Amino acid sequence: MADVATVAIGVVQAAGIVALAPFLTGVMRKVKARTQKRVGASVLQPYYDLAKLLKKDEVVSDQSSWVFRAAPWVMMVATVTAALFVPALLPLSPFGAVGDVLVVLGLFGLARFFTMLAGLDVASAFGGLGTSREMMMSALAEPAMFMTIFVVSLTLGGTNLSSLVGAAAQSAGFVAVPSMLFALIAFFIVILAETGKVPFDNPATHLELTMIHEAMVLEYSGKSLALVQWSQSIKQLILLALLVNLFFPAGMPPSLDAGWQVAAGAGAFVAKVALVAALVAFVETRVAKWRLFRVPDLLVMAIASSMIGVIFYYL
Amino acid sequence: MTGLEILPADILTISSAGLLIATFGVVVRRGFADWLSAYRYQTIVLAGVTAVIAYYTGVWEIYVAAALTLVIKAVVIPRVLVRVTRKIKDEFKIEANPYVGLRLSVLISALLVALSYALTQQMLSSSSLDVVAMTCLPVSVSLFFIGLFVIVSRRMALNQVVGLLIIENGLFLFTTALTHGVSLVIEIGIFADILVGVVISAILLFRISQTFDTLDIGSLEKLRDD
Amino acid sequence: MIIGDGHSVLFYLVILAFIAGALVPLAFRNSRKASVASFAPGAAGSVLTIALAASIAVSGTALEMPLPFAAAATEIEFQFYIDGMSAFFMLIIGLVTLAVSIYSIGYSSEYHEKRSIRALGFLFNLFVLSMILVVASDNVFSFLVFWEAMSLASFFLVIYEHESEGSIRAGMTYIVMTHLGTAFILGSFLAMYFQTGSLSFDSFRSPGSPMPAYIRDIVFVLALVGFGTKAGLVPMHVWLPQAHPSAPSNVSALMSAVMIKTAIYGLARVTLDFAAPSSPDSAWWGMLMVVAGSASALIGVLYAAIEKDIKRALAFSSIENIGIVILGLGLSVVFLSFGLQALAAVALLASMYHSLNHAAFKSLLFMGAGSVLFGTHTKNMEQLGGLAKKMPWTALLFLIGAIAISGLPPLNGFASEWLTMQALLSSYQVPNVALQVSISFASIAFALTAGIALATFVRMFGATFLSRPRSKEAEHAKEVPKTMIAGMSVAAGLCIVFGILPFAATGMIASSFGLDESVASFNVLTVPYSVSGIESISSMSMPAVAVMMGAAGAAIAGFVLASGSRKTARKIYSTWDCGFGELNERMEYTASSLSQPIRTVFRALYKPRMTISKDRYSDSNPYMKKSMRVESETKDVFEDRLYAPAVKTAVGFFDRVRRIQTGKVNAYLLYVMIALALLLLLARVMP
Amino acid sequence: MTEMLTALADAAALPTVSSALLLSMLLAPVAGAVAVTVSRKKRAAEVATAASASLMLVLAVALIGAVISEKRISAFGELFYLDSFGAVVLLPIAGVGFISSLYSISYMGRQYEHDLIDDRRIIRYYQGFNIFLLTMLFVPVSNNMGTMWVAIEATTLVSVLLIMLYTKESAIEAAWKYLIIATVGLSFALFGTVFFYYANVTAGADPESAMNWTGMVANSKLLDPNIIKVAFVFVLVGLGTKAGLAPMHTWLPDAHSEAPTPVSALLSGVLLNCSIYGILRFHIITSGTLGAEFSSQLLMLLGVVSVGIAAASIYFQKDMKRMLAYSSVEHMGIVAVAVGFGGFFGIYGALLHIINHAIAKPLMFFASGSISHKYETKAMSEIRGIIKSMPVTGALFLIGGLAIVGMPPFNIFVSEFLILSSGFGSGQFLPSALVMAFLVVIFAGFMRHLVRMVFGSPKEPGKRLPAGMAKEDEGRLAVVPMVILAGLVVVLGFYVPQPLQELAGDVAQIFGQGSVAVSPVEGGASG
Repeated sequence: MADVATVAIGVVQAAGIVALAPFLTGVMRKVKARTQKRVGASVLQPYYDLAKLLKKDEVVSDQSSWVFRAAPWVMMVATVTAALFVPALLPLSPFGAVGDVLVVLGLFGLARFFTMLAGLDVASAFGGLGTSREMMMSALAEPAMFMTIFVVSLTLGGTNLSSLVGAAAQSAGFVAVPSMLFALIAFFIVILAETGKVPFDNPATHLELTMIHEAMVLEYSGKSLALVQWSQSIKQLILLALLVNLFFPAGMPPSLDAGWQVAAGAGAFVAKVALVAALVAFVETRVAKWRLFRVPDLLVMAIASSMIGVIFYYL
Repeated sequence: MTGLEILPADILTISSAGLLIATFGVVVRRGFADWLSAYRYQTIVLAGVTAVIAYYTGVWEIYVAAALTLVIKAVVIPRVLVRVTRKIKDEFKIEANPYVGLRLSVLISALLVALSYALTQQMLSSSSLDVVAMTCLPVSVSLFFIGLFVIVSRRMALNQVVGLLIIENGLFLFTTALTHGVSLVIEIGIFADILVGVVISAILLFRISQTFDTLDIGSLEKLRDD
Repeated sequence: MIIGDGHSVLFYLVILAFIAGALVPLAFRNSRKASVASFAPGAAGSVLTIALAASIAVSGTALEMPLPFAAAATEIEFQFYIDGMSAFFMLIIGLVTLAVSIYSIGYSSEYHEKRSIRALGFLFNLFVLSMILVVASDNVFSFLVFWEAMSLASFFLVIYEHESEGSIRAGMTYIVMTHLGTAFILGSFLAMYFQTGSLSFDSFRSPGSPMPAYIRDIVFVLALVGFGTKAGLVPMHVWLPQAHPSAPSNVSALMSAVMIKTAIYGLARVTLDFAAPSSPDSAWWGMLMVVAGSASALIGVLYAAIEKDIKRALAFSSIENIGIVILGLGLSVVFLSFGLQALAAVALLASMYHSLNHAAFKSLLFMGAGSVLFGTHTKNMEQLGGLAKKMPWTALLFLIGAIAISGLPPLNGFASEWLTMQALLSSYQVPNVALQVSISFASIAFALTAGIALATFVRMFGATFLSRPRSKEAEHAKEVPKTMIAGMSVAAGLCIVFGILPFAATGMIASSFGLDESVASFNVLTVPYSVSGIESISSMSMPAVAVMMGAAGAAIAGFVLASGSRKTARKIYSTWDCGFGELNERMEYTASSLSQPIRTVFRALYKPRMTISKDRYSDSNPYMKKSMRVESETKDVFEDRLYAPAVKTAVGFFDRVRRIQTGKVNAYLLYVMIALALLLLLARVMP
Repeated sequence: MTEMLTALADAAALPTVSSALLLSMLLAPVAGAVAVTVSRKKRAAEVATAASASLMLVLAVALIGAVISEKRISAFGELFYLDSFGAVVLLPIAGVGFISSLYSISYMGRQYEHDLIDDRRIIRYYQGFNIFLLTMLFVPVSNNMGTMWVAIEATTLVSVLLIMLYTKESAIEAAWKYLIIATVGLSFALFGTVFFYYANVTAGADPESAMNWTGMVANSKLLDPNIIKVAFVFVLVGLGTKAGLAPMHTWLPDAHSEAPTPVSALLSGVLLNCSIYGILRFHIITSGTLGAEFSSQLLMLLGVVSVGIAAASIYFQKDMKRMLAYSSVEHMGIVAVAVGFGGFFGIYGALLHIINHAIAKPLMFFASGSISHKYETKAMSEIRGIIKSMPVTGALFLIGGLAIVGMPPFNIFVSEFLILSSGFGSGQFLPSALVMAFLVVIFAGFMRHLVRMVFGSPKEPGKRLPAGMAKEDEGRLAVVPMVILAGLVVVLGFYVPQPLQELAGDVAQIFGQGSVAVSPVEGGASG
């Protein structure tokens, strides 16, 4: 279906996402530290962490089964595969016809499925706690995400990410349709939820009161932990890339004919993503972690918001 | 059907009245023996009426029917009833506490008579009826109704049997008056049925009195759904 | 095109095989022999069924099979006609039965010397046979005969363990509900009969004069209620979570995976074949199905999410999946009403594909649950745990089923849910704002369902197979016999094949339902879009996704291995216990605690009640407790709010009616007279 | 089967032969009764009854064969007359009579062993049994409506005697209620019959033969509609009382449940048909006079009420035999409704239903007789796990019960299907829907009793069960009749034999005489 060049472009773009992901995590941490009046670690710190973890021995719980050992691999495979379908640096994904935005969501679901199982497998109360909370969160985040996509698909046409982003690129800088505005609000909330940010989750602490994601992967170490963290970063980048490319197509090259335009577009993308990441980090410092059973309210708000988007679209 | 034109309506009217009086006799009394004699009287009058009808219609079968009526209903059946109930205690034979009081019963019976006249007028006015029918039909329907009323309103099993017999008489009169006799085979069949029915009910009455130590059907209410 | 003899022979062979499976075991007193004698012919018969159905479905032909004699009169006879639609459902039956028959050989050893295997084999085979004949039937009479025979056989299987009051009660609920449903179905068919004057399906398909709208509406509503009852559509679903778990697990698998599909068959037959919608006036049918379907999906999964009994949870999940199927069917009807043929094809494809997939993974999961029951003798998730180590094969196969049913790539559940989502998204083409908005609300329900389904199966797999065993039974569990593994593997294989190679399913569905094959071109699922000037094509290729996942896995493995400069070791050590000391199974999250947040969020539906009783050391000090006991329960709002009051009212009415039997002979005579008087009055009034 | 029947029919082709057949069929039970009376021995009485009943069955089948080929048979002038409608009613009388005579041997034998009845009563039982059969045989072969009435009244009297066989309080109570109510009801019927006769005479018929059904039907167009209206209502209520149509059914559950079980089977399976048969004969005449509408509507009304009241009573029933009795009320209601619906399917369905009910209900009664012997109770709450304590009887009871509630693949489903088809097909939506709803309630009520009795554990604590109850069925003589009936239940669920289909087609023609709507479109079965 595709010649070698397009395949190569797709693979390179995905590799770019995979490679860039820890950097984005670093940026967010840095911004967060700065807004909290700390110096913070280098933006490259996540790379150092990964490199270190990959070389370390692992400790595995004697209670765990093969599910626990397989889970990080599944997470990583799922997120990396998802990266193949997402237009990031370029306004297209050569594999758009193979996997659309729903496939990306499905792959995230697969990753989450195994994360949750891994949390249960080690027979620790922490794991169960994290899983149980994640069950609730994901159950609500899923419809919010889907409804957002519903609006986006209606407005920009279809679920093929390549053509969605392509359609967005035709607009001037910012998709200024009322329906998209509501979708944007919803999408932003969903991103906070999906990437485990305050007010949903606080990955920085290891307190049972606040943990969700961290509780599930608490038992991981060594290579496995590296894979878990990396896949988490990739997921974060993919979501932000979608946000940026679908809602703020500014600077995106209208066509791929001119090399400089493409390069500029890629640059713009990195800048935009970094900016949004900074925004997310900033939000994280401005709000407090919400009580667990208030979190659904926020997600329901996201659903409602995208629903309003749908209605706006139809009216 | 010859001769009907010259039939003096009086004879029929008077005998019909006699029938009704006998029937009322059943309604107002309490004791079984009184009932039985009222019934016997009623049946004799009925046989007379039948004979009159036979005379005027000239159908010989009706004579036979009249004779049968006299023999079976006025003689045999009362005998049978007396005989089988001889062993039943006397206190069982008295309608002490009917569902409908006696005075009210008379009133209702009167109403039923009126109703039968009204109904027969209504029902049969359109068709051509001879004098016999015109006179006897309302009476027969009254007998029918009063018999039903007796069965429904009384609690002595014996009296229900008598009620049945009154209905039977009403039916007989009805049949004879309306049709001037159906075929004899059927008549005999009907008589046989009645006779056997009375015998069977007498046996049953005896069993009831033996088993339940009463003839009050108020005590026969064990078989029900609740 | 109607095909001939070879297929008829095959059809007779199918019938013979199952009859042999029913009767031959009756000759064996030995349980082991009896089980082989009944399930081996069952497996053979299902292979024949698959062959027959697949050849008809793929070739797009039809097989007509009148029996040589009339049962009672013309049209009161057994008459069979297998077209693509029948063949497709027959294929589902065949595939699942093959897996389940193999599985049953091992599974029935659970009952050896305790219960009659002969009865099990007899009923099992008759059950399957009646399902096959239901979908093959071509007139009202034979449809109903086999439909009720199917209900009856399954009813006896539900009360197979008949000493327990619970299973008798479940069976009663089931048979009464299903009989009520049959009454509606009969009403629906006979309404068509009223119109056409013939009981053959052929006349319904092409009536002499077109059916008037009101008849069609009646037909549809009755069919929806009737088949919906059998399918477990909310709110007629209450029997399903009682009955399916009560049956032996192999039968549960058949009931959940296949039997409720016969109801889908009936519904599809009526809505697409007999009374196919052709004008926007019928759009409300589809909308009703969309609403009922999405409500079922959501409510089913919400109850599945909190259920402790693993088989009951699976039964609730069947309600969910049937909801998704009916949602798809409803969308297809909506689209058809507006003449959107291509979209209708997509929705129908989604619906039927999901039927097929659900058959594969639900049978797998029920068989898995049966294996768990076989190994531990409990189906209460609270008492399970840690089975992944004791029963690794069962765990692996169950996990495949769980992934598939959660709608995750690369397995089959994802593919059909993808199509369903596409159908939902395509509702923008419906030229009616009210419908558009309603469908988008249904989309929320659908997405919520998908989210909760994921949670449900994480919990189910996790609580059953992972962490520590929570009871002695779970601790001493052993792997199940090979035949059971083999049976489950067949179903798991189907999950994988239909996932990775969708064309295996979609191509066949397209040919058997006469759909345009472009919606299901070779392994790429496509749906065209055309929104306000933007033309695009949404597409997805499961094989490619699978290949990419494999490639990504290889790349990652290569990278990780290459990046580690030295060989790393893996140390086995106990789980981190916060320095507390030995962790034990009482400290872990149980199935109930896992679902507690969901229970809290959706408390409006569950009406949870919690009783906490404390035993204190002394009354003066409330803080020192000897022990605490927490009991929580949830209610089924449908049973409490809908069925209980309705049954109570009806029963109260009948109770008053029957009391006319007072025992008083005088009263009885009075009735006779009143009846006479009333009838005379009536006679006067009547012309 | 068909060939055999045709052969028989050929033999009976000569009018004299068929009237001889008819007469000898009537004489068979007479001979039985005489033999019983003469012998005064239990064993001899059993053999004589079984022999006479089997003779009766053979002759009846031959006679029916003759009817199939000749359409109608009359004997002794016009006194006896048997057409295909009568044949359909005759078949269950002979069949169930025979099967019951077999079952009696086992059942009454056991009663005798348990000292529930003595020698004298056994003899009286067999006398009564034979005479009961005789009186019932008279009903379908009478041409004269008066004779028919006499026969029906006679059945009441004989059956009262049979119920009175026991000296139990309940039996006497039931017999009394039965006698009084049935007699009152039948007096209504006679009233109505005389009306019909009168109408026929006034329409110019010869008084000698004006009571004959054949004449009435031939004359039906000329009868006075006003009289016929009233007359039909009287007949309907009167014979309806005997046929167990609600609300005149009140005696039925008492009488049917208190009778000796073989007699219960005859009462429910056969006697009710005779009364329904009478009503339908008048229905045909009435339809001729007034058009089908009038009497059909009334039949439908009573039928629906019967099914409804039976539904309510079955749901709450505690006593096994009473439940079966109410189920008879239901089925008679269904037959009435079916005829009310009319059409080929309606009439055919009604006839088939009469036959099917006559097969399934005796099966149920027989099984319940064996069961209550075993468990020594009729209270359903105390009976559990029949399938374990008496495997064969349990299975047969289950088959019968499923058939009774109209489950396929058993026979009653076929007739109920026909009936509902005719109801919906003729556009009678309300009554059809009501019947269907009530049938679901009956299903629920019946099944909840049936399933609990058949399944479960017989050793449940607190449940009465004779200690050391062996896992065995009653003797062969009890089981064989049930197996025969169950076999028929299953076979007729799949296939209605050709002769029966032919009979049904002929009967539809007979109903057609009275201009009961018989749609030609559907009438394809008679060939």
